[in-house]
Amino acid sequence: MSAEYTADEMMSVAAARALGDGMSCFVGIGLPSKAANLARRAHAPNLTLIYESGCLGAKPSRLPLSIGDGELADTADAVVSVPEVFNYWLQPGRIDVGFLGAAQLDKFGNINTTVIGSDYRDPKVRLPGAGGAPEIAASCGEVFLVLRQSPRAFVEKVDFVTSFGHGTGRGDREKLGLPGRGPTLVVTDLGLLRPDPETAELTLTELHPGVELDRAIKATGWKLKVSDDLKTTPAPTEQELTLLRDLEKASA
Amino acid sequence: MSAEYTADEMMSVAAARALGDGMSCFVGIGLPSKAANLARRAHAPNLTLIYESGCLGAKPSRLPLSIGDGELADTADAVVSVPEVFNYWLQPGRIDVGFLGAAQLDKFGNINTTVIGSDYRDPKVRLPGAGGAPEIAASCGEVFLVLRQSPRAFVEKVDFVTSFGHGTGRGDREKLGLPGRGPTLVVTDLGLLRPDPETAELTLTELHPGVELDRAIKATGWKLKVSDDLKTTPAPTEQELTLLRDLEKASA
Amino acid sequence: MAELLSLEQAVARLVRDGDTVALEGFTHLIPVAAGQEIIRQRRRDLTLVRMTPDIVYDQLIGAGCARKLIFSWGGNPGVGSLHRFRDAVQHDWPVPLEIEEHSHAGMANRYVAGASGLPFAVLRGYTGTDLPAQTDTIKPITCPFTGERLTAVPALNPDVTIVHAQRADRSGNVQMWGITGVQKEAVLAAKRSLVTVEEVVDELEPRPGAVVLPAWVVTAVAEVPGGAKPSYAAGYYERDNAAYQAWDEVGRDREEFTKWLNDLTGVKA
Amino acid sequence: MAELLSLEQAVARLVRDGDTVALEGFTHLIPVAAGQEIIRQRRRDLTLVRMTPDIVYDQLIGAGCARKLIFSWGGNPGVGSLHRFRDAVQHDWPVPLEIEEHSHAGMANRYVAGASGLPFAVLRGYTGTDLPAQTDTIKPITCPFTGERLTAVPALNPDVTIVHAQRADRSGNVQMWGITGVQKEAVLAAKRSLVTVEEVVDELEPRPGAVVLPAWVVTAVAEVPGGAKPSYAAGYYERDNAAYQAWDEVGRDREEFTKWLNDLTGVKA
Repeated sequence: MSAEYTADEMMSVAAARALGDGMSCFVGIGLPSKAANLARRAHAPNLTLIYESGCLGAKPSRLPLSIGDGELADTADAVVSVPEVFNYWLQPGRIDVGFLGAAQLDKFGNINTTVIGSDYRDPKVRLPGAGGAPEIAASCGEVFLVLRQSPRAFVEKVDFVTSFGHGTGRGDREKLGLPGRGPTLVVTDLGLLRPDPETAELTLTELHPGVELDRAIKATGWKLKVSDDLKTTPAPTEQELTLLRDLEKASA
Repeated sequence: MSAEYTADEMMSVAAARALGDGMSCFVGIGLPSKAANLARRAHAPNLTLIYESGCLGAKPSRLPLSIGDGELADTADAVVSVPEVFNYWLQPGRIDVGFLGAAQLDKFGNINTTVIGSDYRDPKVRLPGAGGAPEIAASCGEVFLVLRQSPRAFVEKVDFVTSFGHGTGRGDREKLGLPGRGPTLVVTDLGLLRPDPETAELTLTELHPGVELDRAIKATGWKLKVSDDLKTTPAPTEQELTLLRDLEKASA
Repeated sequence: MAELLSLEQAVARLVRDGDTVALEGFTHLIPVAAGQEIIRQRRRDLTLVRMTPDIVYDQLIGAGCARKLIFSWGGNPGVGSLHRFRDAVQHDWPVPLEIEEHSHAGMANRYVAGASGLPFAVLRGYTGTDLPAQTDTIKPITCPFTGERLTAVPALNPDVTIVHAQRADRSGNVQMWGITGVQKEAVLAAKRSLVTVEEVVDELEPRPGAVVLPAWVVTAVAEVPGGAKPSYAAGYYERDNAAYQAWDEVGRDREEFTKWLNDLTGVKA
Repeated sequence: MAELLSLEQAVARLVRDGDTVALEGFTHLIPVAAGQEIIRQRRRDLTLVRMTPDIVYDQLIGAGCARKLIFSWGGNPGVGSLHRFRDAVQHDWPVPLEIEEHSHAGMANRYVAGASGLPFAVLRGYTGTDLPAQTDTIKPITCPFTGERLTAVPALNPDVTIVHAQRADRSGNVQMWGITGVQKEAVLAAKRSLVTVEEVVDELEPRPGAVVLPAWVVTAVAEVPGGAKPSYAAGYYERDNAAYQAWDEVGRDREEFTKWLNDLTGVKA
């Protein structure tokens, strides 16, 4: 029997599990950073974390509050300039996984963090913008996304393509000459989605324990495809929960 | 009455005098480095020396043996990478003077350090090559050259333009869009040459004390023009000689 | 050689109405005091440049100093949106704000080109995104050797760049360490530059990870202890996270913001 | 992750006949021992790359390891010419040597492009010189924003880069300091890389001016104390100027050189 846990905790644990030991990971702030740091503590001590502030191999003892937290610099193997981190480290495709959040995501894994609304010049909501994401999504070996699932966030088509996922389907990345494989996994508070091998449409492959399929369908703004082989995510172990909560406590 | 001195000492002293206090100077190794370091000791304590090995503001206590001498790094304000020294520091035209030597120099101040002989693929003599000189000659505010005068070194037309001086005459630099003013002074063991204001042809403007004009003419491989207002270089002062000899002694 | 000035003098001399001004800092060492001095001196029609405009840019925008923002990520880091920025973009308050939007990789390379004396930089960027359709300063370029298509962005050469550093010596040589972002490039790319520092010292002791800007590429240095607060200065003070949280409340409301602004500028309500 | 190997193993595994090999170092930290191991293992048809080929390149060329040299300045620093290099260029001895000649600025930018995953780099370079007429890898490029003409050079991506550093830890993280030249770029540009180090230590203590290459971008590390001699390794030993002088005599004469080579490779004359 496992301990009690929240949907957000399940999300962080599931996201952390996706990161294998020895990988290098370009880490976005917020949920991706939490998951990546949990992974490093739980099962991937040799996970190399790279932050866009220039910190290579950061080993923070608490969750960084921002992408440029001093803790990242103090614990890094090397701190390089921001131009260097993008040009020498991200761009050549050295990094295995880009781990990103998103404000809006569509069924082909395209990401919007720019504007809500159809008119860029007169948006309904102005979001922060691209940051490092377009090139992270382009150049990393693959991309993992982590965000809470809701019809507002999971839309048929994003209002603005800030970062390219799979475009309008399988093959678009190759046509554009994008080196990385793009989004291969989306971790939410309800389950996991992966691009269909043939169409690249995001498909529900796992539900978290206790989540009804119908809830995941309703939380998706497109007609969600469900894998024939739908599985249930293993619940967080006590060890995972302890590590996650310790990490959050150390960061409060 | 001044002390005795050699022609080489006169050359170094005359070259050093050309560098004003507060200037920044991109320093070639050998004679230019000796002159620049003498200037910093003699009359230009705030002369900023930049070496292509990445040493900015080097203040060596002895003459560096090479462009990458450890003494340069140890005494520099900052040591940067070689790409940075060329891209961030030289290329934008931040540096007042480029101080170079040459194997072969022609009457328009073009420099050859590549091959002697007319066939690049089958040279009479293979020289070391360009190094940093082409871009130093292009981007510094002006260029000073220092080399011993002889008909072999001072030729009508260089066999190979490694670094562009004034091309075929005044106006060529502007046509090519070269930002710096190019060679404005050539210091030799016999005297000083400067480009004619109208034609840019190198013209003898000063003779060192005791040097016969005829000797300078014979040591030049083209029909040397002589300034109507030919002057005599002031002999090295005792202070200059002492500083120069101390510097050489400290470097032996 | 850098001149040592007070912050007030330095901003008065270096920042002019209509200038393109970059106040750079990547979470760490943000030149907040200098930004607020620009507000106090009521500069107008600035084109503000920064990769990560945060609360001091929200303040500059809310105070009506800017007519344009060139940026790649605008937010209150760890908190949420910049409400004054949003209000300017969405409702032209207090004045319209034109935007020129890039990615971090694009902005970083624009500064690199600026620092390098080149008119443009080349990167693998923006591919497949909607940014090039909205931003004129993103163009394709073809490799003359392989024929491959890449992206070009033009150099950024601000009229003034302002950064904050830990130390300078009395000659104006500047030393910063920790996360130093794109500050060196932003200073080298600018026509004029101001560095505010925690302290002026007799000698800059070499330190691991230190970046040194020689005095001859810095226009002015101003000693402004705490000049990066509420951001942090490694070796001096920590980030004041509560202040970032608190800004959300102030920035969210025009009236609250106006009160804050009047306090800053000494105007009585 | 970098593997810790002996120099012999590392060269045997990483350097293959016909490879493009860069042994970089800018006066300081020149990987001389690794170059001589390549001679001992009798590699052939190498394309050697280096900004400043010096005596170890003279040795590699004289030993017949190279069919091509890509470079910007070839000399015995502070002494004079490289006689084996000259003999190969001028008289095809012991084998013909093709050359591809650049300036330092061009070479440095070629490594930068290689390290950045770009096919080319842009610079203000070579203008008015005779180099573009002799070197195919220098081409004009036009700024898409200003129309200005600049110069493009293609990326350098060696099959193997070899550099020498002061230290590595047991995981293969590498630390070097002092003049570090273009070594980081040369390693990042390469498909495989070998770093010889003065010593392997338990922990890399942060140091002023240190450049760190994380283990995950280094293929192999070999502990080779003195591996940069007769060049110097800051913190370990000084440059042996007499050895550079002495090389002039050895390199000047085919017979003298052949004796030296037989000594190195253990062949009896």
